[in-house]
Amino acid sequence: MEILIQQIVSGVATGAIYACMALAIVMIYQAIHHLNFAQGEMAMFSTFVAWQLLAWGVPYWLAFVLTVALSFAGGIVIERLVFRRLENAPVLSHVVVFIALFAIFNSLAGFIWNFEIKPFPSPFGSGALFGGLMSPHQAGMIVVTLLVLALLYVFFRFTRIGLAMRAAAANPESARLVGIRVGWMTALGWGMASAIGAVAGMMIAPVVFLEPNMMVSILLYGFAGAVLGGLTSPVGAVIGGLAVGIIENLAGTYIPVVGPELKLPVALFVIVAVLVVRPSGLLGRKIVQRV
Amino acid sequence: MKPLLSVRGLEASYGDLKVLRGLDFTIAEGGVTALLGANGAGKTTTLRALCGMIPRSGEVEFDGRPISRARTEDIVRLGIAHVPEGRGTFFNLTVEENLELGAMSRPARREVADDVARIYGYFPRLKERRRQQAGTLSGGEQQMLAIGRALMLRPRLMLLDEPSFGLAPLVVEEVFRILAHVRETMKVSMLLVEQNANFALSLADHAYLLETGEIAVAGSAEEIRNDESIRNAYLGY
Amino acid sequence: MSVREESSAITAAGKPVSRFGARNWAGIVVVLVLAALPLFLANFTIFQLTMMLIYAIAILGLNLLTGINGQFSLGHGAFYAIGAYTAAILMEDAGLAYGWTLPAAGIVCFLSGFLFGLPALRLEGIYLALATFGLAVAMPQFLKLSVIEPWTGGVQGIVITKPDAPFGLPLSQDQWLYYFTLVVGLLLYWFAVNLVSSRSGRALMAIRDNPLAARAMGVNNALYKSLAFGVSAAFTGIAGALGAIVVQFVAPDSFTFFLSVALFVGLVVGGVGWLPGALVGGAFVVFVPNVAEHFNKALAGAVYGVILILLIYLMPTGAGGLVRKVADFIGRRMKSRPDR
Amino acid sequence: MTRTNSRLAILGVLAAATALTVVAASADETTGITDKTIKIGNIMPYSGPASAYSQIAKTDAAYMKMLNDNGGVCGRQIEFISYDDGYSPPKTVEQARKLVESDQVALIFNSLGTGTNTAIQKYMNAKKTPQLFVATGASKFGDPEHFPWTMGWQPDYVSEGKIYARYLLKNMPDAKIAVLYQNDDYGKDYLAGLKAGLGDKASMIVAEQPYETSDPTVDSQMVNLKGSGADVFFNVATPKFAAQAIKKAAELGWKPAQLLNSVSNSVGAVLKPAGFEASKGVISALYLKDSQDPQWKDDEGMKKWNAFMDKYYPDGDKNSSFTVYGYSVSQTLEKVLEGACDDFTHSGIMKSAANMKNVDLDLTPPGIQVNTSATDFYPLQDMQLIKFDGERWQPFGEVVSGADTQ
Repeated sequence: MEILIQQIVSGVATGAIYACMALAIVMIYQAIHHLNFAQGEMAMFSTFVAWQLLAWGVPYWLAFVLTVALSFAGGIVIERLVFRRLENAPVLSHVVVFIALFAIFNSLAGFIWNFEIKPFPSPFGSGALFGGLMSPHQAGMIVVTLLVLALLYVFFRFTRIGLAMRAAAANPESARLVGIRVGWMTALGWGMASAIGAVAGMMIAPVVFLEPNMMVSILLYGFAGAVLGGLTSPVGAVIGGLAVGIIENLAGTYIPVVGPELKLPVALFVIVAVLVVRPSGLLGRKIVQRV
Repeated sequence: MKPLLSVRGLEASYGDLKVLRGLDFTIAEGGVTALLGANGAGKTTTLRALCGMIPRSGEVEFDGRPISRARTEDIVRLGIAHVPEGRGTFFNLTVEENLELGAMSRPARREVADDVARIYGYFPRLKERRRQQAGTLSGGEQQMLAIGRALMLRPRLMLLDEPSFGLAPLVVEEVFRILAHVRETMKVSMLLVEQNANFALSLADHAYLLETGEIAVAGSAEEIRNDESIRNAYLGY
Repeated sequence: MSVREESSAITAAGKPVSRFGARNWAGIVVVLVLAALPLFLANFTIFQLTMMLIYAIAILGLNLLTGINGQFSLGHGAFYAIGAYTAAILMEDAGLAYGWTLPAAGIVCFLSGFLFGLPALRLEGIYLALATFGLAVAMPQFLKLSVIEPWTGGVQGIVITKPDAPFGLPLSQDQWLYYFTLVVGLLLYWFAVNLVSSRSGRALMAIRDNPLAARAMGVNNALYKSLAFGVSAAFTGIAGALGAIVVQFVAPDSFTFFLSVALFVGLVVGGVGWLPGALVGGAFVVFVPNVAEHFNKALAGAVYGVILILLIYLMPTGAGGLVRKVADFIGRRMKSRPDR
Repeated sequence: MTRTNSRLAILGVLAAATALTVVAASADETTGITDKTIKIGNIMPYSGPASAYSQIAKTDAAYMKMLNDNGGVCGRQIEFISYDDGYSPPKTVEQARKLVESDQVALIFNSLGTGTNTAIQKYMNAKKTPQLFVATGASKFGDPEHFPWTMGWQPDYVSEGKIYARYLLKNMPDAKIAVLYQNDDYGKDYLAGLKAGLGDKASMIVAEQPYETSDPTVDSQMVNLKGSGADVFFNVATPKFAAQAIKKAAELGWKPAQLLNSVSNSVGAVLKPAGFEASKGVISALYLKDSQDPQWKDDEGMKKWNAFMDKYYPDGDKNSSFTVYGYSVSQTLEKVLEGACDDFTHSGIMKSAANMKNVDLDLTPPGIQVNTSATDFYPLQDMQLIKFDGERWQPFGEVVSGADTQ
């Protein structure tokens, strides 16, 4: 029983990592109806930028803000530079370009900052909560995730540009007919996704340590969380991410023989099973429509 | 008087198939022009080409400005509102959000609320359903929403693509009554594409008949309405 | 994420009407060149070409699924792995001759693919992508599972003996395996082309283009989609078996999700829905990383990415799209210049 | 030309081509070696998940450059060719064949990984081309009877596991041991070594938790290990996970005696990220000097290494154990080649590699030497136990020989 509770708390702590990343994934999905396979690498690269700024002596929160701003700009630049030319290319070609970006960022980060792991500071201090099951940083990460979630809600719900982005994503042709510059909305989506990714990266790095491959597997868990929660729902993404963390821990602890060796496959299996029953995820929106 | 919109040699094609073969026509400021023709004559394509939604060639001037190379969103920003075929509803947004989107390209935010109120004046049904997801509206309500959204732009020219399509006759009458009212109160010019020639000609001042991508007949609405041979040959009633 | 719109441009892969003769000639030339190559090349290069053919077969299988049936898979490396392990276990534990492991791998993978396809039916687009991607990520962990270690050799993998040329043919091992692979590849290609132009093939394409209409016409969508998964997996599995024989080694490390990603990239670069594109894709998988490495070892990944992006700019619909454009261009030229 | 003639001509070309390829296939004892040069190949993951190791190959390359600047080996300049395999065995096979058949190297040196080296072991031996000093501690790369052309270098994982087992039996005979291990050959070799070393007291192990390299953290495993009530923690993880584990143990308030495998005992890359406070008291074993340890400040070997790094690999990380590793393994190769000057052939080089007696390297601590024989293909087997005092490693006890644990 004690172990069960410990594993759940520890699962929430790990799940916060996935939830963070899942938010960035949902964001880009809103903008381009796609999973961006380079998202994790972009977040990793942003985190390295932050690390570099810190190494140059920039105070933490200033480095934080600068990194988010740079990542936002970087996301927009990538969209305008790379994907705008591919507007009419088939979707699968876009996926291939994601893969190309993945390779580029991974390789560049290794080239510039090498592959050794680097400690990344936490703004929330060190120590132990709940008997060490959760560090103050992990608790702080959950708070930051919820904060980002709230900001997103406000942005999409109450701002004109948020509304325009939702419209552009839902129906680009109609959006153009009301004068929305759909291309820029997509670029803005990229910018926001990569800014959120940067936040995620800076929150994740203190836990798993910074290195060029840090996001490769976290991205998959993030995908799983986002899909489980429903790709159209930021709240769902956070819940999905936390759920993946818990499921994974329980599978590893309680499934005999194969459990510890197959934590990830078991978690994926659970998710696919959920999807078979609820194809749009736990909180994904079904679009009601009368014909 | 100088026309609001003038079109010369407008061509457009889908792949190898040429759908518009050099259209020439004009639309007068403040008037309603009907574009009639059988299925596949190129009516919808004409509207889409005017708005830059498909590749096209030829010359189009709006209020003296060339727009034949401009992008859709820039054309819209000049004051051309397109009520598209299928109504272009944002299904998962609320009715009110749909209306607000219509004013998206106008800088003055303050007037938006007033305009929304005015639209609700035209379409009380929409007001009742303002918090509802637009996808749950009936066909007639969606058509009203589409017209309302277009009006939120405070357009100088409205392009209407078959507003009667798929609606019950009573609803069609209501829609056209509202269009007539709008025309009076807001001084909007309209280019109306319709299969239902009867309704269209009742509203229009001027009409063009389109046949396989070319203009076959042009004249005042009254002339066409009264010309039995044209009615028989093109309009089938 | 719909595959439909892009691949439906191709009506029946490899069957445009007018230039049929020209196409056949092109095919014959390609086959002749492929058959002659090993006579003039060093064994190492022959080995690389063999790998190219093997990846081409795997991509051909993926193309049947994605290009013809419109289903998306980022996990075909898993079936490649199953095929490879089937061959390795049968050869080393059961002492089966290598030739017989191919049909065995095909059957095992057909069943795995079919079974995987059943639940995957309920998943579309992105969800299917995630499910298949998950399969690819999980596969190495399954392969080294301690429960099945007696057969799979766990993380150590299985070392395989390389076959010699039979009947005293004056061929090196590499040459022989090349021809063996080439013949298997041609047979599979022939099978694929026939499948696509058969009734079943039309049903598969109908499902891709319009699932509702297909159902209305009496096509059993569920059955056909699962079958497509099975056949596609069988192709890829046979490629995996060939890969095991040629590389002489299987281990979980050989089949990480990067393999699935490579196959997917090969598919798109070759052209989704254009069956001959598989060969282009295979060449890409084998040779482009080497080219990238040649430019700059430390930045090989970045160079690879840039090459990939440039290729997609150059041919957004893959080599298939480019070939079609060029053919259209030539065709129009010929048309506009009537017989003198 | 008549038709018959042209047909004959084609046949002739085919026959010649076949003959040519057959000739090229059989490797020669001096392939890759001329009077002026020797070609040495290397395969390393420059891309993919294991790319951190590429620093080793870069150090190797820098070392070869230094040798060349000093006049080469046996009067020959070294041509060092290193390829990327992304840690994927099929690619390793391709690159090994490229090196052997296309570049025609004399030997492949320090190729990295267990699966990758297994994939080419048979091929290299069939080609009678040395596969020297593979960069892995898997115990299977010291089998002269079956694979006379393949040799490991570093102490193998099984032996190291046994060293820790003996330490525990002697100092903590009532310990309850919890093991965290990477679920692959590396982790399982250590675990097997520990179990073998404990012998009939293997029941001292009360908990084993594997992790995958795809796991973001090992938190869940650590919670379970702590829950087992163990008082010894054996940490068989690669640097990133080893650091996470040490940090997590401290956060959990779990204070067992900790044993850390030598792969991850870099102060800069593991203990510093984990936190010095949390790492205090950790026990490990080493076979190379720690470049950050002040006790070697005036050490001749360390001075040479520093000069080398400054001149030939200024971008390299002096904190990293990889650069120390690359330097040392390259120096071993230098000594092997020098020992083969009289018989500078593949088998001559292999003979020299199998005939190293008490060879000191610049960076091996006193008492640890390279030894091989025709039947002993494990060059380094001795290790020094060390304990982290919160700042640096402190050696304690005698040098432990892994040889008798074979």
